[in-house]
Amino acid sequence: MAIHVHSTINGQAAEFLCEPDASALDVLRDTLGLTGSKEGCNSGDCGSCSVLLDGSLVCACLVLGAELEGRELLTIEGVAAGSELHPLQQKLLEHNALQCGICIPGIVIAAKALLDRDPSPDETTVRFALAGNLCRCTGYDKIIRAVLDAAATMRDSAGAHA
Amino acid sequence: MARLVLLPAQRTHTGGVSEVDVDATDVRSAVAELMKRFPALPAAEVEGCHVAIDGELVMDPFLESLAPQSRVIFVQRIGAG
Amino acid sequence: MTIATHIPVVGSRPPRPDGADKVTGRARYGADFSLPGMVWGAVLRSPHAHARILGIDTSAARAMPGVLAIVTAEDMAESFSADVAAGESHVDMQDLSRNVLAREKVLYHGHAVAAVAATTQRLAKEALRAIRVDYEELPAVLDIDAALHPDAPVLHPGMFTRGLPETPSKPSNLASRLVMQKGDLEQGFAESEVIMQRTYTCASAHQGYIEPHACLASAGADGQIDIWCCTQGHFAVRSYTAALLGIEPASIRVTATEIGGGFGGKTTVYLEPLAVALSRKSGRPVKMQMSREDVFRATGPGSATRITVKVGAKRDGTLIAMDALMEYEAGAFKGSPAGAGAMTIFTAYAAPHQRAVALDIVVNKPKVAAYRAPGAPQAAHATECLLNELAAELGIDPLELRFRNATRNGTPTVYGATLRDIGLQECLEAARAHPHWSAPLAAHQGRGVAVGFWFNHGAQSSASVHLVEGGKILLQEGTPDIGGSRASMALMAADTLGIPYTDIHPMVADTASVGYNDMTGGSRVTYATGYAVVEACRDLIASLRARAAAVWGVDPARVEWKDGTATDIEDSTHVLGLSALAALSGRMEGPLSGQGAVNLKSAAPSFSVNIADVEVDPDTGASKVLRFTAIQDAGRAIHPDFVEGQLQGGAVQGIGWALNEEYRFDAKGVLENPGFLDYRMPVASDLPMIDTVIVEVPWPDHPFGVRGVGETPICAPMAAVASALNAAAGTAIRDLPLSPPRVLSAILAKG
Amino acid sequence: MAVRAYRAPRSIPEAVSLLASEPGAFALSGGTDLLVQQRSGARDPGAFIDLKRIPGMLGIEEQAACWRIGASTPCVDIASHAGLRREFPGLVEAAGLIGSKQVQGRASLGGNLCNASPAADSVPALVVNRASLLISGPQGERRIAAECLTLGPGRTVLGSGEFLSAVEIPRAAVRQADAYLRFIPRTEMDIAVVGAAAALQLDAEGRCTAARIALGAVAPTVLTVPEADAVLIGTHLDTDAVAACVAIAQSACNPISDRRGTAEFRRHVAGVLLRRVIAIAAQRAAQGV
Repeated sequence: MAIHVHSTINGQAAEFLCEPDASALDVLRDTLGLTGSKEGCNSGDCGSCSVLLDGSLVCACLVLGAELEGRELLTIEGVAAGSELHPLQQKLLEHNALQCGICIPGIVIAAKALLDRDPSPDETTVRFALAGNLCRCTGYDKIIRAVLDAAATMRDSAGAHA
Repeated sequence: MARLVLLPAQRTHTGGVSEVDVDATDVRSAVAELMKRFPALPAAEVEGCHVAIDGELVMDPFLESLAPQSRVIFVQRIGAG
Repeated sequence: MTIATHIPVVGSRPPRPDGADKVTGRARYGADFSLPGMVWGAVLRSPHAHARILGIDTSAARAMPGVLAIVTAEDMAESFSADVAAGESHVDMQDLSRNVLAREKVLYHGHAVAAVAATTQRLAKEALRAIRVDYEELPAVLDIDAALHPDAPVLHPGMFTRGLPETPSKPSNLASRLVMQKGDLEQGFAESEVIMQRTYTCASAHQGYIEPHACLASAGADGQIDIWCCTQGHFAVRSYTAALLGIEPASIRVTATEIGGGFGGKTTVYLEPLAVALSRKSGRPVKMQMSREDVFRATGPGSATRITVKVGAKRDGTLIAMDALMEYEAGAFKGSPAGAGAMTIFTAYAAPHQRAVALDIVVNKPKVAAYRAPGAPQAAHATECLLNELAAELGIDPLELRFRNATRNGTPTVYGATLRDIGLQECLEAARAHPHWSAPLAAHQGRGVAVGFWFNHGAQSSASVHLVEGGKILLQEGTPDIGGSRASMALMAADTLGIPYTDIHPMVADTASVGYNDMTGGSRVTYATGYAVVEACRDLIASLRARAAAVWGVDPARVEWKDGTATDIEDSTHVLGLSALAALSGRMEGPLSGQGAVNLKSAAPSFSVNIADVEVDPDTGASKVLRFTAIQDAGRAIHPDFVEGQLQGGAVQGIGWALNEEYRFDAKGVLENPGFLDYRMPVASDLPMIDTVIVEVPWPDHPFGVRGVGETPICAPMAAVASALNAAAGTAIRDLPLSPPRVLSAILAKG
Repeated sequence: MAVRAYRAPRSIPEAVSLLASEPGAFALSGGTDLLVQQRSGARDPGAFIDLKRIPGMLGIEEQAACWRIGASTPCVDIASHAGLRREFPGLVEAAGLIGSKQVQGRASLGGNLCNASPAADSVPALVVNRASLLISGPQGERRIAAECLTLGPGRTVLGSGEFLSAVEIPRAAVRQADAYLRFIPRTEMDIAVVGAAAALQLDAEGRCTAARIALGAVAPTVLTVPEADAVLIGTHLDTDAVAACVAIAQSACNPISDRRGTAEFRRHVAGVLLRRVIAIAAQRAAQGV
């Protein structure tokens, strides 16, 4: 039987019905039309559906829609402030760190989760923080550089505002 | 006379003949001459091929001209990813 | 043709035009499209690797409420005219039809048998369980030796080996035998002072694109059909779907969605004909998407191979004779890239006596699909590893061995063509000059070097440019952008028109909105589609000059197009820019556009040199790539970031194939690792940065000197990594992948 | 069976009652194994009973005699807990090895234990630290040793209506320390091919006074080898003593060959990892960690 769920998605109240075994990813993509989170595996192994659940990095495919009751979710659609890109998004663009781009929504979210708690990661830290996000096109090189560059930019801008 | 060098799959239908001299000024007429010479040779074994004309690889040849001493080597199509 | 000398825009690294959509989640990929009234399709797959289909009973499924349509092989077209020549590939429609839906037999575990459309995904899957299929199980043929055994079960009773002196009297699993030869092999080996022969194997590896296949099809009552799908070739989807279902191609409009990786694996069709058939039957738009498991079980991996190479050389390292027997698994239907492998295996070397024998072998596994330089990485693994073994045997530096034997312009290849304008020497020199080559190594570390080669492709592309009010350019092309090609197209257009990059708005148009284009494959997009874009821009410039001449009342020969502006060489007061000319359209001959259409029958061959450093833990067999340098001739790097990206991505795919990736089947032919957990592609923490060196030896037949770059990068890494690992571990493992258990047992075996 | 219900009880009695009454009820913690198994058909739940809204299921509590970790606490919280890391660095590292960062945002000790995989990363580390498990059920609460939970792959001693509510780890003594290592083909994202944990206590002279080792993925359940522990006691963990310990442990291994590794490989690497974890734990203990 369908379950009635109230949650907050990208800062907006969201209400939906879902089956007991529907994943949060199913709800986002098929019910709410938020297709920025991608299904690459449906088993938590590729990271393309990475979202922040109450600030914690998870795969939307491994969360039930029903579990979102009363919770806050941030998806890729909620990362940029209007037309102003997040520094991570900006740096991924500047480094041309994406080829097909399907992994990028998940990379942005996972990297954001990292920089939210560690503003000065080294290369190894970034690599392990993104180990749950498969990219088949880039060999990760430019993605890692973009994340390190974004971290530096965010530190500079935080310093400038301090 | 241009010389045609056949692929193994083509030789199956030419009684083992591997090289054929034809009087032709372009690939189309050379192939027509070849087919006339060997009626058992299926068109699909010829028309799907690339060729190397005097060393220059030409994909999907048709009207490319041949010199009197040209050497035309049939080349298997290449799949690509 | 002259190469442009003053190139202000090409060679710069601006962000891609479609980038913002891709970092914000707005870009729409294959599974991101929906339509009002849409229903869901699902596929019933074979539980057996080899079985005869005795009957399919769909009545119970059909009777379920919410089930709208079911299709089986009976719904496919009955017969096919001939092979459909679709650009670089040549497809047997009988086989393709049977791969999309099994007819007489199922030929691999996961082979599609029927498809259902229902109002929900859940219902569609339930309906699959209600379909009864009667199978007569047959013994499965699961490897090369089993397939070639004289008493082997035969997959295709109508398949007789091609390429033998006489057509055999009995069918077999050997689809074809191809022999290519130059020189006199016997004489070559007789002249050799050292002869070495080794056998190398590679496991089957999947392309591993992160986006599963997905499509949406909608058939109208008037027979018009729309398809949205993630594909490397939407024109090929049109051709194949039309042929398989007996529909006029012109009635089908295919939109290539953004594509989440392909690497060759999205050059064919799996779901699209099923979705169209279901939509025609149900009268509803039908959406289908594969699970990751479906992708692994039922879409093409690259071939598993066994390659025996024999080389003869002088003691000074001069190669005299090279011979290879190349056995490639095709999967369930003929068409492995054995031939292409044979055409690449010795191409980098000038040895006068060469032979390559290629066998295309069917087995009860998924039909292989193109995978990035199909057939070449396995071939390079064999030759390059053997040359490294030979170098060690002769006490010659392995790079020096390559210098001594590298092919040069004018040297004939084993397949009959003669190479010209190649950059192999330049790549080797870049390797020797690179600090990586001379960097010190510690204990348990080793270094490997290898050369890669791929032909690249040309073929058909068309493009249009339209001048938009305001003076900006809309650029329509028709090769799906899989790695940033819209940026390269915009750069070449901007350069040709003499306007800023950001004034070009490129798009990948659907099959009804731009002229025919062959697929995104064969590393042909920047080369051939780029050429078409340049032609389209030149066409537009001709119109612009004519308009300006008419406005000024002068001879068009006086009008020059420079820096995005028409100028009169005899009157400097005469100046008309794009925006002014656009504004005049309505009072002159109408809209301004340019068309470009090309069929490039040749392409620029490209070479690479890779250097890898690997460290091995001798206690566990674990290995780690410490450093990797990819050097490649790109002809001319239109957008160097994306060229580097190709080199880096190809390197890492090769590293994965070398170290951990493999298809593992059980004794019944069931894939044991159909997921990313156990099909182990490299993750970010497995890797170092991938250094790149772009060598630029321009290809004279392209306006910018472009060579394709996408495929060559995967050719050399497996050999470089394997040689490095064997050097580090003191082993001689010739089978890929070099997984830790295999490495450890080799270490323990040597004591 | 289709999943017909999702329930999120707010109390232990409510959860016990739902687990006992809902047909095919499965306790849901992080779901990182259960949801994947449900989709592949490996498990067939009729209802999900989500335990995470029950007070006490989430959180790490430092008590006088033990650390209490709510069974549904996500591994990311364990892996980043400074106090726990000081006392049980091996356990914390094990929790930080389970899957990706995304998976660690959901996966819990309760799930890792109750999934009953022989390869579970946290289990050897819990076992060497003599963790006990609090099980809630229709008869109230009972307590078992961590190594007593599983009967074999996918099977536990939990009865109808029972679920794991908390893990308690006795406080570490002075000069007691643990270590955990696993072998995987990549650096992340794999299931352990072999896992090895050790907990050691040294006296002021560096003599081993207490030792416990445990191995994962070399037997149907986590493998403890008291005879191997015993040969370390009273020694200075010299090469011979460790070699004797490793030899005994290796001969107790009963691994299988599968897609992740061969039996011979597992047995060999179990010895390698065991040597390494003993060295790491000894060094930590000597430093008074």
